Amino acid sequence: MTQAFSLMAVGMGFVFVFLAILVVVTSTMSKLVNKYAPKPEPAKAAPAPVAAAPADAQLLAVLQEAVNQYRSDKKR
Amino acid sequence: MTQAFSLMAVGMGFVFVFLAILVVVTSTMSKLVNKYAPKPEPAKAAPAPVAAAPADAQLLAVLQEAVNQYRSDKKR
Amino acid sequence: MTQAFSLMAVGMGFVFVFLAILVVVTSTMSKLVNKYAPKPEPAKAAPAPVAAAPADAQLLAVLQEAVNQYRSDKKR
Amino acid sequence: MENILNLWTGSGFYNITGGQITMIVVCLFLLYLAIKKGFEPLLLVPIGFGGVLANIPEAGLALTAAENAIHFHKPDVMLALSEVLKIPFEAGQEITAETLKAFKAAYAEGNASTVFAADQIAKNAGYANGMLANFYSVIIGSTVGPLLIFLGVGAMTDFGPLLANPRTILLGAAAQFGIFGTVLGAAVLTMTGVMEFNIGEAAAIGIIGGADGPTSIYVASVLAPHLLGAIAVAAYSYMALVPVLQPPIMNALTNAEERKIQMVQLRPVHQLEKILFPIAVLILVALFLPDAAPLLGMFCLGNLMKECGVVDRLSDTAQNALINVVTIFLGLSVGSKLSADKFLDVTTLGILVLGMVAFGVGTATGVLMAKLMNVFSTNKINPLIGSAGVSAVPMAARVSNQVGLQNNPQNFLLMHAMGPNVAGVIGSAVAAGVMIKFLGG
Amino acid sequence: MENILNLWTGSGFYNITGGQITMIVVCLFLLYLAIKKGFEPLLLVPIGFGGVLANIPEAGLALTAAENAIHFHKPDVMLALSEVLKIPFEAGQEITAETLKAFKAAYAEGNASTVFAADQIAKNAGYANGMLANFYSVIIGSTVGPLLIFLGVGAMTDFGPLLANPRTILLGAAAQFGIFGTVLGAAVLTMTGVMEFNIGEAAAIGIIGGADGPTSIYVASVLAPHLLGAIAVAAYSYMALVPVLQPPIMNALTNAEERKIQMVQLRPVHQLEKILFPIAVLILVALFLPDAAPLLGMFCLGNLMKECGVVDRLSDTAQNALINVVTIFLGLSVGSKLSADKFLDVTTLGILVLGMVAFGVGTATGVLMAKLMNVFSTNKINPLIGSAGVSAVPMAARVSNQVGLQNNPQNFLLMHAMGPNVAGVIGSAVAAGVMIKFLGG
Amino acid sequence: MENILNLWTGSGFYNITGGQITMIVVCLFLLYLAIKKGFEPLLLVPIGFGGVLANIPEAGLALTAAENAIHFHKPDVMLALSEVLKIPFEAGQEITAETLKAFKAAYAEGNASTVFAADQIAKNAGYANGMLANFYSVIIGSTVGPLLIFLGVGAMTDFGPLLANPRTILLGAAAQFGIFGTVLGAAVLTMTGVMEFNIGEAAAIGIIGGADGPTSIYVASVLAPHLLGAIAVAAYSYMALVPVLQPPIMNALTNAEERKIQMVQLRPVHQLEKILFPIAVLILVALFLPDAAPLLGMFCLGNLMKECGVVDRLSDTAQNALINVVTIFLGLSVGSKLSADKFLDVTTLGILVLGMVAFGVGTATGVLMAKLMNVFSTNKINPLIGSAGVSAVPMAARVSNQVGLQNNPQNFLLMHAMGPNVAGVIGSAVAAGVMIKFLGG
Ligand code: NA
Ligand code: NA
Ligand code: NA
Repeated sequence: MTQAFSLMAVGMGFVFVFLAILVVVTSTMSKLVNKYAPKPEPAKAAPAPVAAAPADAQLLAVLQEAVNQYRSDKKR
Repeated sequence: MTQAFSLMAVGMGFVFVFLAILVVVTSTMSKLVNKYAPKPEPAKAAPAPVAAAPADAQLLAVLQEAVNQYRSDKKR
Repeated sequence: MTQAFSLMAVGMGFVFVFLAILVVVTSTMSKLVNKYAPKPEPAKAAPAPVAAAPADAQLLAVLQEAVNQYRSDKKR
Repeated sequence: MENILNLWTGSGFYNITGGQITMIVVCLFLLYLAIKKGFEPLLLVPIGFGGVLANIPEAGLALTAAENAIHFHKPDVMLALSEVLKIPFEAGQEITAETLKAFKAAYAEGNASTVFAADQIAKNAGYANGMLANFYSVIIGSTVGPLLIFLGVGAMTDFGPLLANPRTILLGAAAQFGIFGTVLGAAVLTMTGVMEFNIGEAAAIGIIGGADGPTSIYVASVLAPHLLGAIAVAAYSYMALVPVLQPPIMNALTNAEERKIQMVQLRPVHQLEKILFPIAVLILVALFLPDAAPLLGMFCLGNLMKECGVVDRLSDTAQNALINVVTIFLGLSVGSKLSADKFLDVTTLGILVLGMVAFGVGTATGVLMAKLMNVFSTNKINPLIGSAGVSAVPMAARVSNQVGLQNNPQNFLLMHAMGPNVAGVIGSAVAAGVMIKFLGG
Repeated sequence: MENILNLWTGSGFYNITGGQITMIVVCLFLLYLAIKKGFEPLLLVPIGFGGVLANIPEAGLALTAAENAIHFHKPDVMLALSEVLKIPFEAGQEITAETLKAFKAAYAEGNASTVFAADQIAKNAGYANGMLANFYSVIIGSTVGPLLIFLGVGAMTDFGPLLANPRTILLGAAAQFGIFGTVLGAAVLTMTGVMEFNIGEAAAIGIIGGADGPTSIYVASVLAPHLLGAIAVAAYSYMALVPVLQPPIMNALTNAEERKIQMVQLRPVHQLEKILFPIAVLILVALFLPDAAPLLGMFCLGNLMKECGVVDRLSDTAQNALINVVTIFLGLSVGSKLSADKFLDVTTLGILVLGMVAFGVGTATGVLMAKLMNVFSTNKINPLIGSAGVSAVPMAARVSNQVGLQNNPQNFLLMHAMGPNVAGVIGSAVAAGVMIKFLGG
Repeated sequence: MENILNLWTGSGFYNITGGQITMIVVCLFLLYLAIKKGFEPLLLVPIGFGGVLANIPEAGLALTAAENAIHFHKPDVMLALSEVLKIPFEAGQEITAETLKAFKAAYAEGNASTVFAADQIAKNAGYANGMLANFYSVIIGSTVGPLLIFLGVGAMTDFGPLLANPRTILLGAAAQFGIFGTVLGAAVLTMTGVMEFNIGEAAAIGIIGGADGPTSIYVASVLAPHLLGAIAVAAYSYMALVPVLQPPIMNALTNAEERKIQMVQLRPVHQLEKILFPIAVLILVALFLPDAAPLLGMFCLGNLMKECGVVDRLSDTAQNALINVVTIFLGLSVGSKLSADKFLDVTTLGILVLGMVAFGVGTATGVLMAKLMNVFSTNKINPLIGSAGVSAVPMAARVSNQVGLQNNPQNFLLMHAMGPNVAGVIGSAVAAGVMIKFLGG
């Protein structure tokens, strides 16, 4: 019982201290990064507007099927 | 020789009995399933009619190539 | 030191002899193949002329995206 | 004729025990839950199937060579075994159920040399490790299985939401109270004499509250391998039951006002932050808790491979081929611990009850922590995301989102809940490290 | 100077034996068959290549540490080995070919402790296991290789046709007569003094008639590991030769009328049936033949993963990355048994002949069984699908289809033949279990 | 209270040494080079990360069970260890740093039996192998890791350019002079007393000049495992630095005229030539240098699988899932050798310097060989492709191409340089075989 209490106290304490330090470290790191690091590029130039026209939907189905076929061919 | 005969008799007998029981069990199971289980859905809605027009054939070739390229890019 | 010299002499000698034999064997093999083996087919019938029209470029982008989506779907 | 008799006396029909029948039914039920109800099927399908295999009579698939030898107890083999197991036994002595139990216990508690010697004797006599026993020793006994799952999970985890709002990490800390509270619960059960758990067993049971499968298996394999089957099944089952278990607790501890709190939109996160985060965690682990290094090390490596952008093919493999292969074997290995003699025990019931308590307590402390933080801060946190701190990624975060939507159809909490959700993974790995530090070795 | 001499006396040119040259040529011929003729290339390419590697003089790739030590027979190492191998040997004694043979035999027949001790002595003296010997011990010695192939094959098998017409399972039973008939054939050879096979060897040879690679390797590794190379090569070669071996037998045993029988179209099969089938097989195995549990257990797990629809990523991996990796190593491991001293033996010839007999007998009994069943039933079975009962999936089913089309261009038997075809896999795994039950351990 | 103290005295903060801090910084720098500068990231990310893990204080991830036991040196365990390690030690004797060093040395130099016994004692006392130590023993200790990398590399290699112009193979031979020249360099350092390398160590260092990662790891693991960390890091780093290291040497040894030489376009190569080539190499290896059989055997198998066209699924797996999995573990295993006590040594500096010399010499002899060949032939070779003979595929070939384009914008040397480039791989594997033949075993 004492053991369980002590494990709880130490364990929970340690988890909190560790994650609290992590909060501090992470926040500091983030601040430094956003201050000094070059701005990130606008996240990989929006990947080709898909599914614009209804025609595209059908195209995608065909595509999907082609990909499937290709994959199942590979497996044989 | 006796050993071989006895192995044959017992072995072949066992294989038959086992698979015969499997026939019975399978048949019973199938009957129960088809009696009580909800009807299966119409098997995955026919996957987009492929290769309808001749134009599609060319499209598929392009596709295939694109997929190939994609795959070989991945590998590099 | 002597050991190092001897290792160098024997090692370098061996590498050269081995690769020189490989040159001979390879050349002979190639000559025999090109003399007796049936002509290779014209290397997998040029894979569908890709990126011909500008329209195709867009198509390929769509394709690529479809493939990507397909792949990421797979992963989920 | 003798041959046919042999076939009959060696058959399952002739040898099956009530316990084995029960366990096969239980395992088929696990398969039902996995396939029909969608309970964590990636793990429960192989676990359930492995459990059936482990209970096939006479096949001994879950037994080591020595355990198989003891099961068939040929007199001369038993004599040889009695020497290395240091059990009084004479040639010609009758072999009773008691004798077998003593041999099994001596083997189970034997040190590395004893186990090696006993297995050699059994192999000399023609016995071999069962298939599942081999899988268990390679995948779980060596601890490599859970570590590789963690590698793959790391490669699938996005720390973006956590980085955008780092204080939600504390919710992931609070929810670990479920782990330690359960240790206390097990101690209470022991004190009151209801069941008996030593402190190592209590800790291994508590980790169920960590709501993280590989962590549970890792800790159980180190602190209480004999309970591993029940612990793993409980962990994965309750993770699947999160949508049932959590909402009542969440609703009970919050008022409608709190549940409607809308949170500030998350800021975009720089790629460099994502790269540095796993390295930061690794260094903190190195400095503060070396015992958590294997679990969190592999987790951070996976995440670094994902985020660094230059080893995509390794990251892909860690997320797919590698984690899938390991999952199959890990499930079968866990299943090997579902044999009747190990699972059908009153302690299993205790584990199931305590495990559920652990989940409940963790959920509650996560929610309460969020309320406590709101007392001190201006940027209010919706306490519904506190429950996600138990981990059970991404199920618990989805539950937070759902309950949120029930109270305010415009309030999407998913991304906010992902912060404490992944922090909960780190939190329970840290808790695992602390418990192994204290009780292991 | 001494160095150069050393290089020469250690070279392949100086040491190669006639047997090794023969075996290298045989293995190159296997590669030719695999690559040019399409003989089961997935297995025969690694097997053939492994066979070449195993016959590289002085490299000892297929030898364990102790076997390598015996090959180089330094006097002090031999002295140490003689003690654990219990061979009379004195310091300074001349080492003849006879001596080496005695050492090799004692090692090959030694029990687990002896082998362990001998290998330790060899490792102390600086010898190591050859690469292929390591692969063999990990992949085949542990039996995990064939089991994982079965897992993958299970995940690729569709039991739909079998479920739609379950009585075709009996065709898969009948075709296993090839297995047991061959055991009889081996016994006849032994009795007449032509060759000598003990019953375990006879059984291992018979399993070639099961027309199933992994089952053959599994059984051979348990009952007659020294014949494994020849058995595996025969099994895969004859599976590739099915289109040549079967049609004459099929035509001889049927008349044109029978070959034209059109079968009723197969009913659609419910997904639930497909899910329950592997579980049903597993439970039958558990009840009736625990010894078949490893093989059929993995097979059923693979199939359940495929059909249950909730663990597609595991099923995908079992069908691809995992089975491919195992195939490479399994092939190389089998190849390690193609070293000249193990393969160039008159028994190999016996194995090749008996294996072909087994295929022929199995084909015949499958066809005859179909004819027998037609006597008792109204819904006639085309006897051409009986030959598919030997397994050799899906080649044998395709042969049934082809021969059918030759007789009636509108008669597509492929799907009908898939039923007995996959039943043949179960049938030979059951036969394997029976033989291991009787003769193993 | 004692518990908290325990947590503190067991923490990294309390135990970390200056050496460990240094090594963690070095490893973070490797990660920086890999991620930011693109230095062979597939290997250097896991190596760097593994190096950090190996230097986590008290975690003992890179230590075996016995090494962990020695690290914690409980008196009774030390007493038991002293017996099998044959070190004078009495119960109650004070344990000094000297004592620990003696134990570690005795264990490191112990033979297989000693190591086994010591590890058993440690396991009996509750110690276990660290995670990285397990990876090292499975992946590198068994030599399987580098061999599987070679399998995958073989499956990715196109010998077309080499077959179209086979005499460029000789450039790949000449560039191996870097390897043996460095052995000489190490001998000079030893003779002059600057550093001390035995001949095995010198050879292992020389192989860096082979510019081939897996070959370096393979040779180092056989001839000088204690230097493996530094050698692997040097090999991969210099391979990444090829675009910086080679051009000055190439420009210094050639004049503008030579650099502008345009080469005849390569003839198309028959598929059959590509299939026969790996078989031809294999047979030459079998005849002339059995010791190179593992490395070149796996390489040729991979290439045959790629070219034969009938086992694409195996070739795919060898190039993807399998090589990726092995790369992760190989990197971590190499990282395990970056612990402070093994890496922070003046010899590491020597290795780095000699490694760079090896690269330089190899580049130079490759270029000079091309010039020599031009003296005797009419079809001139552009000497810039000589530098590609060091291997470092495909980086060195690209460098040849780049330098060529700088001198003649129409002169594409890439495909011409691929011939010596892949010949360099074979060349260094042959050199590895020679060195193992002479110095190993
Ligand atoms: Na958690
Ligand atoms: Na069969
Ligand atoms: Na090279």
